[in-house]
Amino acid sequence: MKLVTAVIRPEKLEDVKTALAEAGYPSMTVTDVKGRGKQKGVEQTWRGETYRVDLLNKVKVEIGIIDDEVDEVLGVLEEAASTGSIGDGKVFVTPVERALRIRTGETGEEAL
Amino acid sequence: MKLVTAVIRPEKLEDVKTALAEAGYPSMTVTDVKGRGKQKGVEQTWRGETYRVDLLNKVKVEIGIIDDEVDEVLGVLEEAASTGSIGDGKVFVTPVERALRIRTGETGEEAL
Amino acid sequence: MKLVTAVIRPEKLEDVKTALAEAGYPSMTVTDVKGRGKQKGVEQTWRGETYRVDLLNKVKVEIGIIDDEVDEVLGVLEEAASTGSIGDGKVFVTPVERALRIRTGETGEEAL
Amino acid sequence: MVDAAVLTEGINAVWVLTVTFLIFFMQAGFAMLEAGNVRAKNAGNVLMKNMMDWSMGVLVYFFVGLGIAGIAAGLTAPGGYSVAESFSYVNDPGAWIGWLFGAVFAMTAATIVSGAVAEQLKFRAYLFYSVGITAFIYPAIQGFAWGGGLLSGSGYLGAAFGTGYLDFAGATVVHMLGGVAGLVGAYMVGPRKGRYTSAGKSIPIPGHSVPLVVLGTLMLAFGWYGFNVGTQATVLAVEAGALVFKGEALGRVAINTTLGMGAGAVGTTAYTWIKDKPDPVLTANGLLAGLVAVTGAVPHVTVWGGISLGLIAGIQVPLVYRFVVDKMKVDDVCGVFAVHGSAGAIGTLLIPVFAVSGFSAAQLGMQAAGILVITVWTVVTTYAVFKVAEVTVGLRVSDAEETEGLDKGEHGVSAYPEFGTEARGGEGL
Amino acid sequence: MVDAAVLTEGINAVWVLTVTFLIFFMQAGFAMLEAGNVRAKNAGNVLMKNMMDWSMGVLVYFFVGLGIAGIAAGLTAPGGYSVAESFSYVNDPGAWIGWLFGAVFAMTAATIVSGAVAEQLKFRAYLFYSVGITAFIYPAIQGFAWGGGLLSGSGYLGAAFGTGYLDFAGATVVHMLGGVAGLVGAYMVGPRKGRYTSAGKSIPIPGHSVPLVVLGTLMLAFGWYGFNVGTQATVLAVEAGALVFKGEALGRVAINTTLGMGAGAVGTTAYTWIKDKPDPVLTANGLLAGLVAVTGAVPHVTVWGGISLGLIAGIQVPLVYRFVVDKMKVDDVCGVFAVHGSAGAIGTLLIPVFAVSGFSAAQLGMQAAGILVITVWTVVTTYAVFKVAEVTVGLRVSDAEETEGLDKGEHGVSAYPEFGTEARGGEGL
Amino acid sequence: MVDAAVLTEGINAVWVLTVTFLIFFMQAGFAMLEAGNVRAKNAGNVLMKNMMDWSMGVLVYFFVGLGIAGIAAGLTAPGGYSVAESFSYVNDPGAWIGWLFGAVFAMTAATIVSGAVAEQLKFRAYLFYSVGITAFIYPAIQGFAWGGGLLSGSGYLGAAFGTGYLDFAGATVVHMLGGVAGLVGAYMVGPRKGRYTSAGKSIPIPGHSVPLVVLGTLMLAFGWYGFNVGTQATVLAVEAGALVFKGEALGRVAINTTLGMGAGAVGTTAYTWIKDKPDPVLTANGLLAGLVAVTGAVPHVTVWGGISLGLIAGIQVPLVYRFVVDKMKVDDVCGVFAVHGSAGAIGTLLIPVFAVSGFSAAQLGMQAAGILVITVWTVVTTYAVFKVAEVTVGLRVSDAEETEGLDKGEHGVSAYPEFGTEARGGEGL
Ligand SMILES: Nc1ncnc2c1ncn2[C@@H]1O[C@H](COP(=O)(O)OP(=O)(O)O)[C@@H](O)[C@H]1O
Ligand SMILES: Nc1ncnc2c1ncn2[C@@H]1O[C@H](COP(=O)(O)OP(=O)(O)O)[C@@H](O)[C@H]1O
Ligand SMILES: Nc1ncnc2c1ncn2[C@@H]1O[C@H](COP(=O)(O)OP(=O)(O)O)[C@@H](O)[C@H]1O
Repeated sequence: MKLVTAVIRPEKLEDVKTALAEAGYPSMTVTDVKGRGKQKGVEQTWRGETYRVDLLNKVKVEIGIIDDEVDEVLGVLEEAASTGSIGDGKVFVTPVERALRIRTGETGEEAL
Repeated sequence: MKLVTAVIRPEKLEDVKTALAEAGYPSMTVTDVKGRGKQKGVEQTWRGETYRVDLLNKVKVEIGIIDDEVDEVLGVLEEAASTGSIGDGKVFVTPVERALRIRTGETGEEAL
Repeated sequence: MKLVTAVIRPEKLEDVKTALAEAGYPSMTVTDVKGRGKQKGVEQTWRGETYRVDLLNKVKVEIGIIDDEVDEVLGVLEEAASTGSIGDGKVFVTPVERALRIRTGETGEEAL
Repeated sequence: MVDAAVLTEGINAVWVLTVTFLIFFMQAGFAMLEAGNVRAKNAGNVLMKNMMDWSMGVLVYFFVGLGIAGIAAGLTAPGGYSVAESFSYVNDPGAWIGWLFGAVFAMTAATIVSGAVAEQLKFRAYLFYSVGITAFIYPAIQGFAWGGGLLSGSGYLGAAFGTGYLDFAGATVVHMLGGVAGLVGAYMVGPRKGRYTSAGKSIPIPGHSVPLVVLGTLMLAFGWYGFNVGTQATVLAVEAGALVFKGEALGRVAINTTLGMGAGAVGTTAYTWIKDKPDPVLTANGLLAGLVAVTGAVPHVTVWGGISLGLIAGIQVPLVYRFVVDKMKVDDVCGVFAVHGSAGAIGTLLIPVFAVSGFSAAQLGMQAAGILVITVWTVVTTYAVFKVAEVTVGLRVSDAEETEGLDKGEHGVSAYPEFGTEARGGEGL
Repeated sequence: MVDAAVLTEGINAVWVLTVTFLIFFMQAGFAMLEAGNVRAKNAGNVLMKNMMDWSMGVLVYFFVGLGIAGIAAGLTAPGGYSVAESFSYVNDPGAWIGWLFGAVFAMTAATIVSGAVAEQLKFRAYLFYSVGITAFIYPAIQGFAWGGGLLSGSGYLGAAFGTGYLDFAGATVVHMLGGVAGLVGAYMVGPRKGRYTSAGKSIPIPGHSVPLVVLGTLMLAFGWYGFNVGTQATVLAVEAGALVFKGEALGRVAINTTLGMGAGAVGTTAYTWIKDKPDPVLTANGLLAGLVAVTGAVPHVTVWGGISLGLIAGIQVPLVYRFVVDKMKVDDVCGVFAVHGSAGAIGTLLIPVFAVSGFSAAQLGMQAAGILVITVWTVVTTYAVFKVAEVTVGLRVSDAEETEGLDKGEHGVSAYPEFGTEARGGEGL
Repeated sequence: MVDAAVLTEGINAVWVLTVTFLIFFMQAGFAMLEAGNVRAKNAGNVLMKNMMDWSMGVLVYFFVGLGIAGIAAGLTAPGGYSVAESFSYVNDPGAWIGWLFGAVFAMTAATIVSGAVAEQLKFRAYLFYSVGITAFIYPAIQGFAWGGGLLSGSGYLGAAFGTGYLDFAGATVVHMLGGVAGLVGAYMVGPRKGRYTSAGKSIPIPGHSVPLVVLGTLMLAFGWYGFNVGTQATVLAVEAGALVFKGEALGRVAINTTLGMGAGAVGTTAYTWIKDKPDPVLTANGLLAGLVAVTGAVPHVTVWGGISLGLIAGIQVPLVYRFVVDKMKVDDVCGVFAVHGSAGAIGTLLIPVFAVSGFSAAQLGMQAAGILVITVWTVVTTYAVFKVAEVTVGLRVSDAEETEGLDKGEHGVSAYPEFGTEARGGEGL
């Protein structure tokens, strides 16, 4: 099993949710995060003084899947989350050794 | 070492905290998240118009432990976080290769 | 590739950001979290009644890097995030099997 | 020709209308104060309760309330009553400014209750009680104290003591009544989940916004100037055919209101600081308790009296609040008993002690009797009304609904759709 | 010697100034109401719009607006006009209290519009329209209805019907005008992104704070007492040489304002509860709609009339709002058409039906005609002004800016720099 | 018989009380404005400061302040003083309306200071200063300018210039004094951590809520009508035995207040828009600066003067604010010097330039002299009082407490227990 962690633009969340659900991956966990990468932040003002906000709003989407599904999910993410402009985000795939569905006690791949 | 990541109901956090502490695992990191799985969201209204909130509030609890403790922690989580109704959440166990306690510089299992 | 996850004091974020950037690791994802470890919470009041807040504000910093960079990053974190007092936080290093830069479709180490 | 009677009517009407508007604004103050005192998941519900006790209340008070006041007065004083006369205001435009001035006091009493029972009382049970208090519970006391009934000099009880009950602007008639009703309501609906450990130790449940608490408090203080100074409704009068300006009376109510308020906040702050740290929520409560305490007393007491009442009221807030919570085990969400109930009782009882006209034992007796009457009446009627609500519509939302929040359960909304613990969706996170 | 005329002038001035200040406070109420109704990312923008329509508006109304009202009146009634006379207030200190009383009504009309077009209209297009409505669109109607112009008894249309148009404090002259202008504006700028699915189904976009919505609503209700009761500007009058107190007239406007407001909230709550759950945002809207509906009618109708108008207005809010959104496909962000537009029209049209003086068909005809004139005028001029804005500065912010929020795009700020969806930096997270 | 003197007393009292209540409401406005301008972690502290400067202040001003004003006046004008007479109001109910009217001005001066030193000044040091300003610093200036002292026509300095100092409602006596005191306080307590880089570059520290900033601003503007128009306390007067209506004077103060406010906001918006983007926080500040600038001038200047003063005040806000921050390196948290200090000085200095009565060099000299006296007095006494606080209780919270927030350190609370950066616990997340 794998955990796919995608950091995307907040305004792309709706598209990503839809695309994943259509591809058969409705389950996910979503977190508001802030980040920086190539994209270097924006300027904001307070009482006319400018300051740099160097951590931008992003959304982290985590999807627990079985090993065979990784390629498909990455494809969906790349397609749905991309704008082609700087700041589109990253995806990391990490191994999951065990999974558990709390309600039923199911473990392993059935738990996903 | 392992990182146990549990996505649970917000109202179960208190029980989970207590149960883990009693079982000897007081340390944890908690994040407000939203998620969907089998549970399909709820309806809300604004000025009488209905809309669907399809990401529900959940809480993510992360617990760094040594390998031998995984079974016990999973057992505690299953016990404390379960209501038997849809939406109880998931647990993922991922491998941790290194750990560091920032205050002391301890690494490895002592750091947990 | 590795994902370095550091849970630090909120007031240390600025130092950590600066130190990582100077060491060549500007990219990161940041999340507001709450946690407890050795540090046991604080007391607060509402209408004069005291209650215990046992989850303290922390900040989680995630940095995706290649394998060779782990030592350096851990060193920077230990240096920049430490105050020597209880509550300084933890770092966990987990393996990353695949990475993807959404904008370009680059995968692997180039994606970081 | 300038007729002095017409003239004073006109000027006093300008004044009464102006202060009536200020008193109305207290509805907004209570709404903000109570919203800040509850968790975000119940903020919409408490705001809804505040809007509806006013909106339903004015209709009820127009069709029933003020008439009941007249009947209650007539029943408890020699002379008797006439239903037709008691309700004559309904068709008499000349009585409508007065009706509105009465209505804003009635709605203040009603709206205090919502603060005590926020976060678990069913919306329909609240509305039911709200009708009860504006139709009947408050009007009866209004008639007893201010309408020439039981407690007035000519009422059966007042006559027995040889003096009428003194409560100028409603420290007990309005505020203590509301505070006691809130206490009874909070007792009956029971504490919020998690408010006490199984061992009975109290764990506070913080509200979600100190700024809203302070905003509501200061809005209330603003409206309170209308409440207290406005009750000195006579700016100019015609006495022995000559126009008389009531400047000293106005000055006294204005200064006692101001210094009582100040002393209330100072009292609470000083007490809590000696014990621990000065606390903004408690200080806000103390400021209001100071106002409540002098509300009945403003024209009757010296400035030293006004300051003393304020100080006492401020100091008793933390003490009485903890007594209610720890000893009585009643979960009074916004602390309305300490702020409106006990503060109103103490301030009104002590009027003879600080009176400009000197101490009078008979008056002290009458004050105690009056407070007793109002308390007993409020406890009994409130208990009865909530009991009826309990057996018909039920008092308390389900456990699941309480956990989830009344905003979702009762209204299907979220007070802060984008923030904090609330889920978002639809148009994006 | 006490000269009765001087005396009444003085007393009435105290009253008029007091209520003028209350009406000014409605600016704050609208600002909060609208801020609560939009997403956090657009809150700063809508607050800015609210501050600027007042600030620019008073300058425009001083140099242009009130003069245009005089000219508009003169043009549409026998007798003609004089530019010099129409603008004579500019140099006449004796006219300035009156000017200010006029200005707060004009700015109310103007500020309603911002609620309809929040979240996507460019700031400069809004300012442009704001100048248009305060310089010209509103003043013309003011002149027609209240300045002795077209709709008054002596105006061409009023003379034709043999009776003047009745709209006491501006249910249509101020509120419906603002509501219709908002509707036209919302139509022209188009719905917010995501407000409709590609299939045309509407998806609500929740605002960010119910407490701000309710705060704004109750602040408005407070100011409304100034608006309605204050328009009964004559407290004392000299009639046949004798001083006369206008207590009945004041009482009627005060009670109809109160009961209409209450009935509005009750109407909405009852209707929505029957359909589904009682909703705080809708109830707040209903309370305001009740106020709007009686605004034109307060001195003319019975209390039963006041209550009926409030109830009808409350019930129509959810119906009309959904009609606008679902059938007309206009994304009226704060629902200003249902609250100010249709409620104002209905309340004003029905005055003759509930009139104290009995029903008059001629009056009903005149009411319909007046509403028509105001509606057509507002639609045409608003369309024209927004059209000019469209071809010059453009109406709508870019897609990217709308996504990011107007606060960042138009003002470079974040309304809540530390909270929620906002990025922080600089001095730490 | 209607006695004209009694009559005018009565009517003027209604007016004065009404505006006094409005001015009191500015306390709520300042509380919200300042709370919005600080980070969430310090919001409870700044609200507490605002509640306490009022609550303690009224007690201090009653027992000490107003008496000191009388003595200060007597000391600086021929005729001398009497302590007994200066304090006679304490036992004179007929003087209490006047006392309250004085108190709300004193508390306004006091409360301005908290905005400059929010986020790092110790609570007890603030209370200490607050006593100083209400007991002594402000009363002395009040006596100099308005009590027949130094700056008045009969005072030593006024006599030297042959004319009294003109500051109608306190642009300098109240606002500039508060603004200068805030500047001195901010200088002494030092900048917040992180406000300047080690190289001395300024980094803004955004407050936590633009809606609270705008709410506070508009509440202040509402109260300001009381402040300015209310100071024209005479609605009716008896002149040569005849009743006279002061409508022109009232009209002038009302219109200059309105247009000055509008021009202030327009000035700031225009200037900042030319430079960059129009900014809601700056526009709110500009609106207030416009009000401050005309506060001393409203009855004395033409409408063109009122507009000009507002415009100048609005434009100088961003310039002076940046000068304070960048050149003087003083971290004036809410920008009170630019809004209250420099705006007040400019507006008052320029009165003779825009005077209805035409330019007078002597008056200009007197204005400059008065501003100088007030500034020097305020700087010296404020410095002294804060110095005493520094060596006794200390001025600044510890570094750790500043990082954690004053809410936790000073009060043990969290302003938003459920939101944002705050930890939750106890009853669940
Ligand atoms: N190496 C990394 N480790 C952790 N998070 C990262 C890393 N690189 C990027 N991110 C996350 O992805 C977001 C977008 O990254 P960015 O580099 O700006 O995108 P792109 O390179 O595709 O333009 C960042 O804001 C950050 O949250
Ligand atoms: N495959 C998954 N990947 C990531 N998160 C998941 C996954 N499945 C469930 N979750 C998380 O767990 C929460 C509860 O899941 P749900 O399926 O509704 O529970 P259950 O199946 O036990 O009723 C979801 O809201 C989501 O946050
Ligand atoms: N075993 C663990 N699993 C998950 N998170 C942990 C663990 N231990 C510590 N943390 C996180 O690190 C934070 C600081 O830990 P703490 O033990 O107080 O620091 P220290 O031991 O260095 O004083 C905690 O608040 C929690 O968020």
